[in-house]
Amino acid sequence: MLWKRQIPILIATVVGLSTLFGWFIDHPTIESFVNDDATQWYDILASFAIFLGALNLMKLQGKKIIKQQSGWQYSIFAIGGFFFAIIAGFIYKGNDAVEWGIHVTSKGTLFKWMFEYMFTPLSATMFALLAFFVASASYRAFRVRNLEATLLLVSGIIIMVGRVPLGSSISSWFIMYLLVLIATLVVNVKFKDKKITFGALLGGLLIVTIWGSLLGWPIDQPNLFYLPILQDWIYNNPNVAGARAIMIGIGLGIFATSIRYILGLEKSYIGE
Amino acid sequence: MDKLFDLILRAGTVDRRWIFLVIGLAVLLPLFFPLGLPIRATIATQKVYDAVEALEGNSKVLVSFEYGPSTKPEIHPMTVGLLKHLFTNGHQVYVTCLWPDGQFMAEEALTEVAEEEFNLSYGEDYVLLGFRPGNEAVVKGMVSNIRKLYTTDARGTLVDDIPMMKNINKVADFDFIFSASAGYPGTVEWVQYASDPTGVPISTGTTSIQVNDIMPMVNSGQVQGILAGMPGAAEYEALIGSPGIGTSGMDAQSIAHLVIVLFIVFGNITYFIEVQRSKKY
Amino acid sequence: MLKDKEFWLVAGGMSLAFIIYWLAGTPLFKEERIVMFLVIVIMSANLIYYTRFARKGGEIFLRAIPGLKAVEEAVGRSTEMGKSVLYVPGIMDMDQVETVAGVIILGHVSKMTSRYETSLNVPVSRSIVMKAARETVREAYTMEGRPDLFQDDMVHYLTDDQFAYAAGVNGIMVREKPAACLYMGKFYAESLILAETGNSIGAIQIAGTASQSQIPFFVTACDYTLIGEEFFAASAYLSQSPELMGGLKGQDMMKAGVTATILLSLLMRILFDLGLIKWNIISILTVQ
Amino acid sequence: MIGPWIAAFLTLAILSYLYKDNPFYKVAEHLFVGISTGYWTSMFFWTQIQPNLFGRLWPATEYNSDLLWYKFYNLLGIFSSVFPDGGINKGHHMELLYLLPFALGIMMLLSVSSKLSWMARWGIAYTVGMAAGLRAYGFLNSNVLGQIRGSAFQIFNSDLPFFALVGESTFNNFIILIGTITGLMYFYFSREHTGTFGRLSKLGIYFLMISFGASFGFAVMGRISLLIGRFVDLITYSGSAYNHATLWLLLAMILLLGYSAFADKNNASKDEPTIEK
Repeated sequence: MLWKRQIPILIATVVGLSTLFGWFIDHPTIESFVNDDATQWYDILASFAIFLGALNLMKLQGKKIIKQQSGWQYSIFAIGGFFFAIIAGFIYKGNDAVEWGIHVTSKGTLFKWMFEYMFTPLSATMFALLAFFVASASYRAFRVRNLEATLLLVSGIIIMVGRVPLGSSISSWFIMYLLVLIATLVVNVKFKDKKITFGALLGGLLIVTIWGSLLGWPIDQPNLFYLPILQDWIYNNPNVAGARAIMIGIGLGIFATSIRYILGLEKSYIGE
Repeated sequence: MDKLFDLILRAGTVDRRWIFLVIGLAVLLPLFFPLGLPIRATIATQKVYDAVEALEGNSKVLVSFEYGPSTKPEIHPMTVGLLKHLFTNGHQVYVTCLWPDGQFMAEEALTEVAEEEFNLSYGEDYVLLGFRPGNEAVVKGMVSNIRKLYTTDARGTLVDDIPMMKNINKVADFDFIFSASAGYPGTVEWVQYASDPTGVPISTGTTSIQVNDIMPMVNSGQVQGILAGMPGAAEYEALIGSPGIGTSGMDAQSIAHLVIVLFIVFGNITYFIEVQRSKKY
Repeated sequence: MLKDKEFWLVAGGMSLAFIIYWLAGTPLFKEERIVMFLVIVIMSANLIYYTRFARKGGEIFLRAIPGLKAVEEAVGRSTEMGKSVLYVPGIMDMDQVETVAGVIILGHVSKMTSRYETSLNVPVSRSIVMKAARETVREAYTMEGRPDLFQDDMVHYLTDDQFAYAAGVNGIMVREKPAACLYMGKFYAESLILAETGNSIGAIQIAGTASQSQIPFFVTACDYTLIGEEFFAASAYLSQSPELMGGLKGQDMMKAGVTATILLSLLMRILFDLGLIKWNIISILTVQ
Repeated sequence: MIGPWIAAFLTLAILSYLYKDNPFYKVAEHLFVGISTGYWTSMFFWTQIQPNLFGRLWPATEYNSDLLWYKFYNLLGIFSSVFPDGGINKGHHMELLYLLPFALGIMMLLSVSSKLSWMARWGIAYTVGMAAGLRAYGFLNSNVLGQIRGSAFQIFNSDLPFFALVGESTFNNFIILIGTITGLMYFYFSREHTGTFGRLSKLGIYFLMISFGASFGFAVMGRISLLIGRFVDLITYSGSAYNHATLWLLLAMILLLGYSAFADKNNASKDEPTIEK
């Protein structure tokens, strides 16, 4: 039990305390441990661990093939792909001018070829799928259900349109006319009286038109209704406020959680 | 009227694959049939341009490539545009990479701009120092001593034999830093460990999603402006008067955004009708 | 946990040691970081105080978090439908506090699945997380008295690569059609790929993350989302152990302290700008 | 020449997922999982274990073939690619302290046997402890203290206008202040959100939502740019220099998928009894 329980908890506490208070100690060895070595050790540890993962993946995919579970044919591609990458990484460089070690980042090697024609298209396309998902998610989820959802929607749309060239071609007067229409719609729903609705519409249109002709319809005036400027304001103010609240919350959450780990109050990560 | 509403409702429950198709076309078609929408620079982009313009002739500029192929469409047009601007103004460019695949991106951009377009000589006008592993430790190392970290450049030449590396020993010897960043390690590390302590001005170009993280630093003046995603690149291309991939992508970008907004509006109309109907019954 | 007397002895001893160290001229101490040091000490002390307060039976009220109630419902629904529960502990390694929190919440979820005899599927993206998650799930099943239901392969490794992992999890979702998908940990761009696919198969989705840029996607695509700090509070809520809940109270006091500090520093700044005091609060808030 | 064909095929295969889960996607997905595991295994080995661990244990700068330590190294020389003659030259000095992470790494590997699975716990404990110590300080400093400082703005600053859409202004600063404080209130756990407190925390939620909307808008922008990039590549590969790879592959996939959809339809009508509603 000592090896399995007490020592791991001791390691977590000692390492945690020394990295936490190492920040305050003005001593080259401790400084370099906190700044570089601590994370470097972790990197090395993780590099060893990935072999475990690879083994686990091969075991599961191999089992699928042997037992001929449904879709086992595809597992051949997983295993084949893995061994291809291992060969390119450890056995066959494909370019003798390059030394082992830097072959993973150099031109003309098999590893680079694999990176360029297999790894890159796969990951870039997977990434690009997001363009489609982002569209379907916004279609489905951006509904004016309540004030919260409406704020999300409105600020999203203003940023989306205001950031691109299209947005800077939209006159602020167009936006004002649009607002008059929306306001009319709201008035209609609220009062359910055709006369009031019509009056509101007419009044709004008149005000905007007179105002516009007085100013000579400049595209970016009044700038409150010019999307590129409005998006900039939203972005730099209400957005910063919300983001800051979340940031502080996260900061406190991480701090409190970390202290719990260091003090050994929470130790289920090693199966307690 | 009810029939129209029915039709809209039916269209509202459409399979999401139709949405995918429309988005795909909205992006694809403008690439073949460009509209040429005018591009207007935002303040943040203008700041980057002004910062580069403010450099004296023959300045030494450090450009760091911290992105890979998956974010290439967003960042690559920026680095190409920036390199063009720097070479036009006659500055010397030093390229480093904090990401392993950043080196491939750097090779590509330098071949395109420095070799093919400007016909510059390697080692005198520009140098590719290459990738070193270690994330922020690399940045810290460069601040204290570049030569310890880089004994050779990416092409295997000894750094001591490179003419333009004379008098370059640490980050403070540069006049300007530009970080083309798609995540960690990236702009934040350059600001924290290089620009803030040494006072060398820094500008950045990032993916759209990262703008949120960097913007506070731009506001506080730690970073001289920011190129935000592909639109940022297009604005920069417009400022230097050399339209490239960024500009040609902007029509597709605008149309796609418009289509998404239309989808949202349409979705809300169906929602509105549904709510009204459920109230009636 | 120490008894009261021992606790005060230890605390007093440490304070005394620090005072002596301070009087000795603080050798090797980075004095420019003293503000951070004091903040850490005060905040930790506050956490410890409330933890002890709760342990001694102090009453602590906690508001309901809808997303957490939904976790049990989601597991229950999977049981009714005879389908599995998919748990994704993020794509980062154990060196991120979010991942550790995700693994701990997995412990609670796996207790529920063992009770309901529902199958659990945990694909992971890092080998160390695989090891830790496996130990946690094994322990949970053992504690619930169902070690027979536990299999090593419940927690399995896919790949370290972000998008390959997303592709793999996508495949699992569309082929196994889990009834509940839980995403708890640190996420990046793949968040929406997962959440949209989960939505397309009609699963109940509950997400929890502190990755600021990904919260909006989860909010729009999932049924419930634990936002930022709520996510870290989740393990305390689920465990129902008084110590951890006391910690939450401590966290709230820290938030109150932060709010007070913001207001106070505003006031100090006004006084400074008006020339009424000579000392600028900003000077101590600037930490290297 | 085969490279662009493979790239175009894999791109289309992943995109075909948008239509539905299909054999092309399954092939690409499994291949991706396999290749990426191998890719990162190699990458980690050559950028971490070899240079940063072995490079510190047996650095070339302190090479001395008489030392027992390097004699042992020479034995490892049968793997000459990893352990080249004369020590490893990665710019490190000898740091035997790195035997500790080496040992933790070996224990991690040994834990594959179920009897020794507890051995992984040491490495896990190290990782968690290190993360907790480093992050507790980092987040408290930048997320909490840094943001408090950002909120303590100057109210009496004669340079600032009271209201301005572009740039800083007193009004904007107040918006940020109110948003931050009410936003924080939303995260209070030990208080019921009712009454004035509830109303304030509700205001906080509104700020959070605006922030989420803004992030979402930016994300849309970034994701669309990436799709543009993918399409530009596909268009390149459809050129005559690549034998119109994209077009041929697209045609072949559409035919195959169309055929399988057609076959599915026929099967379905045979197997399932008709249900009238």
